[in-house]
Amino acid sequence: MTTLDNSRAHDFGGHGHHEGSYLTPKGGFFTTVWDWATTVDHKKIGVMYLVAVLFMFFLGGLAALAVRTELLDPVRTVMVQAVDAQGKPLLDADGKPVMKTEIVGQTLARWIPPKGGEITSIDYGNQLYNRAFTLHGAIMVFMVIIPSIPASLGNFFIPLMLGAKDVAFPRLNLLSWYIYVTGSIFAVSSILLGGVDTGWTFYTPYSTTTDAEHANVVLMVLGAFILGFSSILTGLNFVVTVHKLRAPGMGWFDMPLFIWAMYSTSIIQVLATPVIGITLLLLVFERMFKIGIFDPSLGGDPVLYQHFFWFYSHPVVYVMILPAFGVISEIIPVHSHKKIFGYRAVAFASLGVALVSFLVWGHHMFASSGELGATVFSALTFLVAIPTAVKVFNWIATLYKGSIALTTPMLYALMFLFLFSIGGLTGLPLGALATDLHLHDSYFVVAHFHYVMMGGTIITFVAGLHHWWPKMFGKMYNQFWANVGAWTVFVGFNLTFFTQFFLGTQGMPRRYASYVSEYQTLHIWSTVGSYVLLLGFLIHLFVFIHSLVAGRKAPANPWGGLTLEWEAESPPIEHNFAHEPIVTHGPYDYETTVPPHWSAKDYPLPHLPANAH
Amino acid sequence: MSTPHAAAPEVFDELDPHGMGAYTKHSHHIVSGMTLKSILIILLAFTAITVGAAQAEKFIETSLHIELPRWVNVIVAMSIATVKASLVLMFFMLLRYSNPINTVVFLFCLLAFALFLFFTLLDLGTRGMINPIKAHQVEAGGIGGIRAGWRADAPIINQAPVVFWRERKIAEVGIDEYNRMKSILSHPHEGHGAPAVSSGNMSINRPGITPGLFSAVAPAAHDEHAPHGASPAPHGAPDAPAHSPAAAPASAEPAKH
Amino acid sequence: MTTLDTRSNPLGADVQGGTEPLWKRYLPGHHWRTADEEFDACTLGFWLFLATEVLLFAGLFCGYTIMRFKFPQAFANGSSYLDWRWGTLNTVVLLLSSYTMAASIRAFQMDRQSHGRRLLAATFVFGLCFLLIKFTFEYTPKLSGWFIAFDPALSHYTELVDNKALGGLFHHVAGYGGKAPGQFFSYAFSEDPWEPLWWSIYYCATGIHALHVIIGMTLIAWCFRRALFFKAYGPSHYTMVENTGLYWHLVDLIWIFLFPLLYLIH
Amino acid sequence: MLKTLTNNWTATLAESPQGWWAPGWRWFFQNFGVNENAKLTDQLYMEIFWISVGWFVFLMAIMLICVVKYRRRPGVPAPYSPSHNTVLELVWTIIPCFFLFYIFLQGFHVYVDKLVAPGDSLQMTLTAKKWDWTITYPNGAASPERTLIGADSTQFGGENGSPGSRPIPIFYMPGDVPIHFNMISQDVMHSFWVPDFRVKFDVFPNRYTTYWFQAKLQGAETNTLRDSTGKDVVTAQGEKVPYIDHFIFCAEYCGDQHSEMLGIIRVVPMAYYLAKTEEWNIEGKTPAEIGKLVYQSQGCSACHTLDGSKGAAPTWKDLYMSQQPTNAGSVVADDNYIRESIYTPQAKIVDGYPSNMPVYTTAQIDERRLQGLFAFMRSISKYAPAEAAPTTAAPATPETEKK
Repeated sequence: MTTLDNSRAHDFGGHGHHEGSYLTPKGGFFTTVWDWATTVDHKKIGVMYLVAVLFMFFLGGLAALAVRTELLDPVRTVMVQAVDAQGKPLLDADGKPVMKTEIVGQTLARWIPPKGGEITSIDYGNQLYNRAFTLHGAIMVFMVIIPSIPASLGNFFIPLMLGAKDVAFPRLNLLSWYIYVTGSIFAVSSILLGGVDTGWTFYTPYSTTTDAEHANVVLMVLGAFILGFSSILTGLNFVVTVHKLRAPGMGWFDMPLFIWAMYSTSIIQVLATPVIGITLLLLVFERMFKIGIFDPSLGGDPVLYQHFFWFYSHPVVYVMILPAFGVISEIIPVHSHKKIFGYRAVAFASLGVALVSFLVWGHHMFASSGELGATVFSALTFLVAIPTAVKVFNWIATLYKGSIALTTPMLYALMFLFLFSIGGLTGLPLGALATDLHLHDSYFVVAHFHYVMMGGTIITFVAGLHHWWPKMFGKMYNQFWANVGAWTVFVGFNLTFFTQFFLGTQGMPRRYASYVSEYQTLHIWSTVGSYVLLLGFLIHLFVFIHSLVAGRKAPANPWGGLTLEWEAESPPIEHNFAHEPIVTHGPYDYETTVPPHWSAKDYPLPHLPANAH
Repeated sequence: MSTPHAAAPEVFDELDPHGMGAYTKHSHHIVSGMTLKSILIILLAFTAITVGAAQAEKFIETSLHIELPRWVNVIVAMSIATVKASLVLMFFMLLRYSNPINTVVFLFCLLAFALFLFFTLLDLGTRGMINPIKAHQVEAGGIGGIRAGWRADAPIINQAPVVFWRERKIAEVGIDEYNRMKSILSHPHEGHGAPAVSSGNMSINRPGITPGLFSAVAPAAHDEHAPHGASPAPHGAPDAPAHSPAAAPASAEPAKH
Repeated sequence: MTTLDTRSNPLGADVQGGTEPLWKRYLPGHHWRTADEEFDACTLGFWLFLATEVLLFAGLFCGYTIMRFKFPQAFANGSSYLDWRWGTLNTVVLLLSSYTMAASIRAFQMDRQSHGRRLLAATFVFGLCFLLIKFTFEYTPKLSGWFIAFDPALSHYTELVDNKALGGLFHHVAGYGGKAPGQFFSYAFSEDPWEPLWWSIYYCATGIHALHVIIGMTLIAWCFRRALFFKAYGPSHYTMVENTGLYWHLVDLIWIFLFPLLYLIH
Repeated sequence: MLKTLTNNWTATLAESPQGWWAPGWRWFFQNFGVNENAKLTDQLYMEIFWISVGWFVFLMAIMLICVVKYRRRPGVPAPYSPSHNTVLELVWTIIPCFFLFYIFLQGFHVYVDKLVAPGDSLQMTLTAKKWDWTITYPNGAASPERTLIGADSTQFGGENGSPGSRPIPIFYMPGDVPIHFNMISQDVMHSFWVPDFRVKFDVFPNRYTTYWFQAKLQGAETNTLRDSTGKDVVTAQGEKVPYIDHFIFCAEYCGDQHSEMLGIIRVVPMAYYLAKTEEWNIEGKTPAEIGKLVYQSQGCSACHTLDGSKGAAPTWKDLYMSQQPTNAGSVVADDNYIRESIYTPQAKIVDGYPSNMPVYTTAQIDERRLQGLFAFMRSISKYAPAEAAPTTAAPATPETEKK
């Protein structure tokens, strides 16, 4: 196991060996707030990111519920008999009853009524719906999923797992948090000014012409632009940290797989995000000055915008999912006390996914691209399946002959395998050209990417949160209620999104405020599922709050992990480790190593066959 | 919270079997002054060469009337620029002397750029493989709503700005004065000659829908496959490439494939 | 970019620390083992940042390629309004500034403080020249038709000068202005309907490049100030001036490609 | 609710046209492939589906078995097992490649079929605009027929039909004949999707895209066409008209009424189709009849009502020659003003209405159709001269001259 060799390691803490946890307040309320606001400690910044991301998740979730609620009932105009003030039917000159139209449905419009109070056209309700789904998409993509695991868990645990005191550029790290907040404020202010109805993809020429007299779209686009900087700086920071700040003795293949995944993620962030930067900048110019690069009336090409957009936004799909792979690669070995199967395959699969992610963006455009482009992109798209499948096989093989504890994180990891397998396999008909031309922009796509983005990333984010919660806050949580929450989320999730596969194959287009009534049954099931999902997340929220308020103190290594963060105290001290850790075993050597802070009595080592290596 | 600590003890190199600090010794390379000066002179020379090459090409085309392929200009200019950029990268930006990982970073960024350009061109450049109509930029496609100028209250024109402003100028100063101004404004070093504009050839471009799309119910010449005797498809493709305005007048000529 | 430099307050240190130049008293961040490792990490981080800058311009280059592919004539026409002589002069100015920047780093590496500062100042002045040429001789006449009196191009248009301002310092040429991007375009003598697109690309590319020149000059000014007041850079610590140099060279690098693409096509 | 579920999904297990391996058919697709390509697409989908189910069940079974069999027992260590096996890893890397390659090839094969129209296709033009489709038939006619889903549609939804907020166009298409559209958009991007044909292609404002299909009529399960009173439509030969309806959806988000941008492809026999298109041909019609056809077929009816009720745009009842307050002062709605409102609609906006009238070009509404519109509007306006003389153009008033 890791040795803490006082005689050889240099004085890592710098001063005093008795510093408190990073959570210890530095004084009164204002001093503490100021301390947090100006901190360069990666742990505090990670926690600040966590809070910010969870707040945005709440906002985006509200928008999602609004979307689902609106879809309970298809909007329709019905003819009804007009009545006078006394409720008597109005008759025309011929004595026939006067008919008038009435709009049925449009829940959102009833919640947020228009200025006059009466809903006179379907446009108003549709506009609300369009704003709700744009809000949901933009917030969830740019402000929740992209920064969720990297910026919160990554910030907190990358230095800890590497045995470093901090990330490479701590002040840049703080700056990127402030940039994130600034970008989010831009986005939220665009909502307060009336919302944006472009969809999160901002496709031109719709996005350059809608709401022409308002600044909302520009604000939202600038918000996404600014958030890009945050993403770039975080990625840059992590790449340098991984290169330069590994603990003594930690070679590239001694790194935990979470680090590998974060490293791949960061490479994508650095290489892809600038392109969305210039794209969104050109979009802002387009809106403000009509420069015409994406505007067909001046000779520009809207499909060029799609290429620009997806060159970033497809790789960013892997920015979202790769960290999840990393978290799963941590949780499964730790909770089954088993060395990960095929360490190098998993590590290289991360890099492989990062590389291939730059080759396949065109599969978002099969309905709009040319024949050759579509064919080449379709062929390349199937390449993504290989490293991803390899990872899933490796995780399942890791379970073989393990010692599996169904803790909340592990339960979530298994759920991830279930959901992500569905998400991945439903990608196949979307990658195949013929079926995609049917399924493109339908609810099938919606279901597919929710299985990957939410079933993959958000579920894993919650899993990682449960996995590292004791380390982050030094408190245990109620496992029973956490498991109840997990199952509720699982049921709600599948109810919400599995139905949407059928909606999609049957022909329900996405981004429809209303629909033909044949689809209503499945929509109702889906909406009910989303409420169950809400319930599940509320349970988790209460479990976490209960844990913070009344949870029992967490041991330093509750699950028996071998990676370096489990060497630290729970919660870690300000400089992470009292002494610089020196790595003498691999991150998953469960056959040969007693986990730190565990006694050999509690953790009998298995008998090794002679040919084991 | 920063605290000074003793300089790193040598023992760390021992503890670092993977050679993390191995290349720090390369970091502080001082380039010789002679090298810097030589590189500067070479760069200036290449600048002269690239300008000279462009002038030579122009001379060949305008004076000798030899039509060079369009790519010659680009290839020559880009090759020289690449050489210049490599020199700057290697010697001014010290890639030659610094940690090789920096070079790797830069190469990966170039790779991403190359992929971006390649696939975008691959798609946008090969639209017409099956049906040639899909390859064309619609002559005057668009969503309308272009204003004449930047003011919010400027009138909306359903024309290309180029045409609108030309017509307006002619209306303002008259065609003779327009042609006189044009001949002065296009002075010799600015390449293209200035063909006089005749007042009859003005409306070349209307945003909106392609002329000929609906109006041209051409005679049933090329549509013998139609299963019934109806007149043929009014799918007049703008046959002329959009970038040659002279070849694409507004009058709806019957489209020919 | 705070992480590029020392953490300590230079002013305070100077007051307390006596006459020792700042670079000798520099200590690496608490999480670094040695100053060399920190320097190496900063350089790597900055190269990653430069990669993002290159890819930012990649979007513009890609847009340029597609549009030139689609509308070669508009680009040829548009480019013919640019004077290659100003472009060449600006290229030379930027190359010279790159040289002075590299030489300045060399001077600081050898602890030749005043020499290094002079070269930094020269770089700044070259950057200023670049911007002045760009704005005075290129942007302003094309956008508004106002020429500065000693602009050699003015001699071609003497017939059309219809207005003078500031005691004859500026001359207005009728019909010359209006070569603006997209909807701003109002030049009446264009020959290709897609010429506004060329100007969009031109102004986006050179404008964003000019923005980078301004950012680079700000960094250089900051380095100069620190070098002047605190002697912040010397043989063992010159991270910030090194990275500012990298940034400046990148600005040069982008221009090396922009120049032939914009000025030398026909 | 279950009733609506089963209403249109008449397929049963025994009827599954794809054979025993497509038992859940009606859950996946509302109806059977209506042509060869749709069948191939469905077949590919079902192949991928079963491949996926196979892998999924296999993986989940292993996972569950492991979770149960190797659950943690206190004091018992996880037994040793090798942590990598090159042969196994190579095998599970390579085997999926075969599946993936097969799926790609099949997808490509069927895709080419969707792209390449037969040479003898019937050529039509499809125009998309916010939020309407227009299809121009080979003889220049456009379909004026529209239906309010839910009000009088026999096939869709009955009382529950929706969106139904405004009438959607019906396009009569001959069955069993390949039909080829050149598609173009007038404003933003749209996407033409007929789920029953299993194809969608985007419609751009700056370049043409194409779409082709061949809808089956002979041998398919058809309905019989009825008029609005519920009586069977009979042709000149006294035959009833069989038809099949297919929904058109816009699949590319395009704004407020994106979800109302629907249409119906009504597949009818060739003879009936020819009769219909001849009926809508403007040749041999009076100006007012032409105007009415234009009103119905060019999407005017989406916003302009004829009965005086307030729509998204001024009603045409009593509009002609009336005084209209606009943002450019009060104007008389004479020929000049109407012409301007059609070709440059943003010039003057009537107070109280949004500026969302699409731009029409002389190519879409030529002079003849324009005169027809004047005549039609004149016929429903009380301000029009009683004799309704077919003048060519009213003299320009000072107000209309002002821009």
